[in-house]
Amino acid sequence: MDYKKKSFFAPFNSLKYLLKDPVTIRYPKENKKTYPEVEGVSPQYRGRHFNDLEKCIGCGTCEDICPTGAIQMVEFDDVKEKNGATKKRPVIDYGRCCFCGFCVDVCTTSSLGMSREYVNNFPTPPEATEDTQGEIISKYFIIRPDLNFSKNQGWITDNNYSWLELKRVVMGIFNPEERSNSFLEIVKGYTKEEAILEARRCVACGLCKDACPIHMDIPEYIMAIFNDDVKESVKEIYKTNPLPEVCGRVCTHKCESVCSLGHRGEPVAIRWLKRYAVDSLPLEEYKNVIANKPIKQAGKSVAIIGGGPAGLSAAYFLSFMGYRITIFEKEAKAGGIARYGIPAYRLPEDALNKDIDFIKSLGVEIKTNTNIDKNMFEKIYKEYDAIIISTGFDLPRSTNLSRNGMENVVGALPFLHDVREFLSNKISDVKITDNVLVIGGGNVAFDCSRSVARLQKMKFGKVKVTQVCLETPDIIPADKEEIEESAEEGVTLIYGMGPKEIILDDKGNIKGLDFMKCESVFDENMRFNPKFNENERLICEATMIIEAIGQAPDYSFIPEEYRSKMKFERGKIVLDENYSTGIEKIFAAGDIVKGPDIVNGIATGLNAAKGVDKLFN
Amino acid sequence: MELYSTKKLKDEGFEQILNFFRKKSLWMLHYCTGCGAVELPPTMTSRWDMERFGMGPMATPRQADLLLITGYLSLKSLKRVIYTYEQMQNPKWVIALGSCPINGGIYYDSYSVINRLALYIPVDLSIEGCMPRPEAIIEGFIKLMKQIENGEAVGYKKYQENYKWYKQNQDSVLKREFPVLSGEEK
Amino acid sequence: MSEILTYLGKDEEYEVYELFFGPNHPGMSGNFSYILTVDGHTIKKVSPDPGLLHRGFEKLVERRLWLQNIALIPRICVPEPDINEMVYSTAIEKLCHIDVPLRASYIRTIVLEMARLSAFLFGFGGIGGTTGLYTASYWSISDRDYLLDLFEWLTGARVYHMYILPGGVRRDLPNGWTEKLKETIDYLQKRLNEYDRLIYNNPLVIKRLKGLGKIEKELAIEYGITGPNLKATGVKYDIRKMVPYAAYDKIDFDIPSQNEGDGLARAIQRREEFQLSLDIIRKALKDIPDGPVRANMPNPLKFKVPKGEVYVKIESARGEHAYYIVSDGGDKPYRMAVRGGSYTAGLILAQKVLVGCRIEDVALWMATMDICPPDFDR
Amino acid sequence: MNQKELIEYIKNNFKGIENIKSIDEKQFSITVQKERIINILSFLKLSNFKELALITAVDWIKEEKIEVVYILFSYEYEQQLIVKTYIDRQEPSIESIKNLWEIATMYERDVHEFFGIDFIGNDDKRPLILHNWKDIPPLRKDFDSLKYSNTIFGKFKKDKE
Amino acid sequence: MMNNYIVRFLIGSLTSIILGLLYMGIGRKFIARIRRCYAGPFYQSFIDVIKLFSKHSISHHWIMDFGIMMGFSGIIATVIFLPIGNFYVFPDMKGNLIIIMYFMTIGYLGMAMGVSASGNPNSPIGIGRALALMIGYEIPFALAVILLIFANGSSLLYNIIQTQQGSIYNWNLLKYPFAFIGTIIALQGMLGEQPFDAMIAPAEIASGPMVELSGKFLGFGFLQHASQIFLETGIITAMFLGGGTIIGFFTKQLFLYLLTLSIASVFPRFRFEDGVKFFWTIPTSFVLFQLILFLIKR
Repeated sequence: MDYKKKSFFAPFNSLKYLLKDPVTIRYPKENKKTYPEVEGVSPQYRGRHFNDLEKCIGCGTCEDICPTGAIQMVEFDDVKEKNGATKKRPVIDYGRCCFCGFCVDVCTTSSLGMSREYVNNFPTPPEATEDTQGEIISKYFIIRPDLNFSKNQGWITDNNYSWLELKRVVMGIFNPEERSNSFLEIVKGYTKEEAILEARRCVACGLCKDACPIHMDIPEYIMAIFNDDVKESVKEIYKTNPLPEVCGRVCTHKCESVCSLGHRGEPVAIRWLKRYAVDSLPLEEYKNVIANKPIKQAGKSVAIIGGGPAGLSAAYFLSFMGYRITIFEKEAKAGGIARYGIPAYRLPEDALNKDIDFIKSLGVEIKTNTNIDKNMFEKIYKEYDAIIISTGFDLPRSTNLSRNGMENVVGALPFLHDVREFLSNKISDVKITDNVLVIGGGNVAFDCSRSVARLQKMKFGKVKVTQVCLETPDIIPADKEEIEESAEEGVTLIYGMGPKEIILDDKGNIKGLDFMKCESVFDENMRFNPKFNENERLICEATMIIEAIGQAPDYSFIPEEYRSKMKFERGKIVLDENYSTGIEKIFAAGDIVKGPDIVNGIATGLNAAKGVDKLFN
Repeated sequence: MELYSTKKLKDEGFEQILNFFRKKSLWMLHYCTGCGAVELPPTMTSRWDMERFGMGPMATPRQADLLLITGYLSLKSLKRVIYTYEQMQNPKWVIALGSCPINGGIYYDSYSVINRLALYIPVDLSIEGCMPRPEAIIEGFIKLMKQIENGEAVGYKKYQENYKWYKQNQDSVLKREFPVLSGEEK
Repeated sequence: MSEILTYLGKDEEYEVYELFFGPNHPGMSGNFSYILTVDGHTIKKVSPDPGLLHRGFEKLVERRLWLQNIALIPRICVPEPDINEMVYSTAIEKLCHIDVPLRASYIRTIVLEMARLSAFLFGFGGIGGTTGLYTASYWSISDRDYLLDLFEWLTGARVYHMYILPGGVRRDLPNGWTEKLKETIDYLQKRLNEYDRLIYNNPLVIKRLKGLGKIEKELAIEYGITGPNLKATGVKYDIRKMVPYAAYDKIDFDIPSQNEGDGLARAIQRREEFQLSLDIIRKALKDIPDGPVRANMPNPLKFKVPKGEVYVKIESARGEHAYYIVSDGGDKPYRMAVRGGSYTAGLILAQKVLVGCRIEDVALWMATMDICPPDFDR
Repeated sequence: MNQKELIEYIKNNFKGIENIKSIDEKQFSITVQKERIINILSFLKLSNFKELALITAVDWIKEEKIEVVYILFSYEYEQQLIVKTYIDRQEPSIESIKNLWEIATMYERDVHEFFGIDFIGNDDKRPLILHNWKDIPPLRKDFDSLKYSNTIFGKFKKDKE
Repeated sequence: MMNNYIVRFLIGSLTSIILGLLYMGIGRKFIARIRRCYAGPFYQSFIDVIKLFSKHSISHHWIMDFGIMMGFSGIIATVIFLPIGNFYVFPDMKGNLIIIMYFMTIGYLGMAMGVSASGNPNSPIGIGRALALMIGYEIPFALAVILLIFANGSSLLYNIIQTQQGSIYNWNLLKYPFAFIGTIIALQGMLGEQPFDAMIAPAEIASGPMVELSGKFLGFGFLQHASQIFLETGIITAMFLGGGTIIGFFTKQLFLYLLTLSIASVFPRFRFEDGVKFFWTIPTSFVLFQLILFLIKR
């Protein structure tokens, strides 16, 4: 029908609708049936919110993205306390919400969603008076979404539609063959673009800040990296962390385990970002970045026994409080467990030296190769105004198998100590055989087995290391990456076996070790006493054994009359709230106080420094 | 400031019977004040057909008895809405559509959109939604009819009782001699 | 005696009076008012009084992050919100050099064409409402509802979809959606014949529309009239063809145009563009590729657009809808200027064309020019 | 003729152009001194840049300058052209192009209301969009609209800044 | 009791009001079907009237009260001359066409006086259009009346109805078809339906004369429009369709009303002077043609 022709009778054709039934949907009785499997509104309609209060971690990302400021994070006490989550939950003001669904798309734990409910009207009550008129109406529409609409789900976001960048930026890493025949650092670190891309993923929710023992302001320095301002980011890091190079490589990253992005994808690589920030700034630049701290000249002098991470961090913080600090270190160089406990492929020399050199440049005097004995301790006690003991756990525990100290059974720490010496060619060679057995399941055990693998590759050209641990795969204390990377480097791992006794060959040197099945590692109230069952046995041939089953503290240098006054609890010193040992002028920090990892060492160093400062003013 | 009288404002007796007829034939004023007006034509026309409830658009405020504030209200149109509201005859009702009249909606930080309609004219029913859909509007109308029937839709009586308070709010927004930010508070 | 008569006629002030074609006028589409100085029925002078829908978008945009603005800008123009999202996303993609996956471009084309169809259906309703043919507006607005059902299914909301984002679109097509779209397109094709008989063959409509607000080609270009109103005067220029965006360069279509330039030509031009949109959707549905629907974009809280400025325009039902966006490299837009399609038509052309028309022609002229008051007030 | 020839043609036919920058193959921008704005616009209108799409302004508060932007379009070359000039921020004033394009009156009145730019020659200074406005022009960068909205509308609850 | 004039008057006017409102209700549902939707219940108009009377209303001037009352009573005055089926309010008057023609214009004049006192610029424009349109449709209607008076020799509706009794073939509709078509178009104008409702056009002059009518004035306007529907369709059924019994009379009225509504729902509005020009050309030429035919035959 040509639509340009004028015709008088054409409009009457529309009277045919008198006979057809109308298209009206009589709403309260009928409902819309356009969608295949659902009646009424569409299957992915953006209606009123629902929120799973258990799954939600109160990270506040929805509050940041809301274009109308409708979402407020409010503290609730009927919410269950959970590790790595705040008690805040989103409260939505429907007098502001524009139903855009951005909060659902950006939700880090996909606990927030939008239902297909749309009806919500509010008749103003007749008795609404003057000052409550506006308030009553808008207060009715402020609702904390919970699960009552979740049965009628509408707009939900799964991982491929989420607005968060869930995949980590892949960091350059040497492939197994390359890395296993040298002690070079296995991880190449971020380039500038990669770091910015990785920093871009952080939603600045602040959960990591509460989880970190030293409460580093992580969102701040990641934002600085994103704004390509490395100076600002290093300034932010040094506010709370004196050893960023070390932490940047070997920290047990409690922050990443609690990162909100980790719930749906991979958490932000906070440790590698810290490492990138500190690596890309030369040592000389540190001066003008951090020097602006006030130096109060208290004139007091503090002695720190033990130059490990805890000692160094206490020295760093005390130097800013204007104390004269001297550190007594029994080894040739400061660094403690960081230097001699952790192999070079995870923490290279220059990184550690950079941190220590900066602390030295703050005026801290480090006396190396000075082993403290009882009367030295007496002299120091009189000479200095305060003493901080941070000697750490450096005596290796040993199973009582090697009856008379056979020469091929070695403790973990001395072995790693010799490896570190050999690498900085202080000593000519490390005693290694072609078939080595490592006992233990912690990070230290894996360090030993991977170091052995490298040495064997260098010496014999082939790797033959077996590692035996008591624990089963799910409760093994080492990190996940350690287990994967060591498997790639040729270390065979056997779970759930306890050592029984060494087998000697006729000439008296070691031929193998006899193992028995370990039923359970911890007893009912979680204390460590393994139970074995004799009749299940396993024989492994090896010509050398390294025991990496834990370390013990060495308090021999403390004179008897002080040691009696201190309280010990399972090898650790018990301290009061400002970290003093009960004896006037003596404080303690590091592994001997709390926690196996380095970041706890730094935390205890900081608190010890505060304790000292409080003592004097 | 005891501007607000606490007289009992509920409808009783004969008015209750008239309310039965008033509820069945609500005439809506054909004035689209904001963006919510895009959802009114579908409600009026044949897909959702609000004429089944006896409601139809009326051209002038004199004839209408239901004023729909559809969405945000800028200052200039607030002045026209107040004129329109005062031209309408009692009993008259106001429905606030969408989230903007409730607490500012997406324009909460705009310099020309009011945040709370209830300060300037009495609101009988607020319907939530960033543009409520026709079904939500019809649910709102049914709720208003129930409200009129049991005599609680008394916005217009509240306006008469507390005229000074409303006039003071309106003047504080419309008649300003002094700049808001730099000048001193009038 | 004659002095009295001449006395009355002499003073121009008694003869004419002001009629507020005010904001609360049923013939007015949207919240806007003309102050007409009227002599009897013919209009002597028109002075527009916009600003009733002013929300200060250009100020609000500067206070929100780049991606938060996606929730704000569709509210600029109500009958066709998708063009705002498209212009904003294209501007960001141009500044950041993001390339959009092909499937997303096709989906964007389909969504834009569906928005155009619902705007034209609103246009039929407008013509029906102002001339008194209420059956046409009842039909067209309820037919538009079927399109809104499809939008609701795809994007989750009826009118403000917030569906087109920088980098692509927010969700993929739900399964069963394309069949439902084909079904609705065929239904609308059948309905178009009904509208032809009811509106375009109707002698009274033709009488009311002929010669209403006639503009020539040069005047239209001079006054910045664009879109269907310009094509009705004979200039064969369509932004989808000249500056192709989304997937328009992969779909071949030819642009209809009239040459009288009066109300009837504009109405017929809109009807032919309605038919054109139906064909474009069918073609786009036929060869839509598979693949991702959104390029991977940074998380919205840390999204920065490099420094620069760009003017992006697309073809809306009311003409050239465009943004001029300036970014200073920060995470919030520095300046955004909105050029609505009917800004010059509603404010300036009205003062020139409506003089001499009658009172009842004002509402009808606004319906044929598809004046949308939020374009002036922003 | 395509964009490069057009740029060449403009460069050697018109002096006083600060810089010409091509944004993409269909769009390029010209920056000109404030005094030469009328000459360049009339020159461009003659070389068939007939359509004036938009007049607007950008407030560069850090450099203490306001940038006035004229956006033209030519149907023959299908090229979008952004002409920009910088004027002082304290007393911004520029000649009006009322007689070049009829629609410039309304655009200039709009920009005057939102930026406070005095267009010499366009004496229509009545308020167009804002109602009873006593403050500084709203689109200036130093005008805070949330504070304004809280003082004048937010009687009960003050929104976080 | 039946011949007591007050009771007969009440019967006559009440049936016109109630049936007028009923026709409006059915008319709404009829138009709704064309628009593919269901309108409200058929008794919706009654509820509207009761609600309107329950509202508060403003009178701008006492002339406005007087004018509206005059408009309404003018229409009621005409209805009582109308034969409702075979019941006559004044049995000896027998429905005189000339009186009916004269009284019909009083309704509009009353409305015009009342509304122009209301001070809103839109209402004088509306009334100007209404009166001009009245001139428009009066001419073909008057010609049709003259034709029938000549044909039946008497201006009493009773005689006109008598001539049309018996079978359907001697209805005036079949005797003078063109006059019927002209009158139907005139009826469209009298009822103020779509092609000619420029006077109460909401989109142009905000429902013209009824701009300032609120509350009970609008109620009276409603009642006036309802009884006007009853009146005009009644006159045309009496003139052309042979009045018939009570039920037959009402159904013919309803049929005529729905016929005008179907024309109304598919045509837009004339500009009002085109409407008047249209009236003077098309329907008048139909009736004149019929008149000429009649004169030739005689």
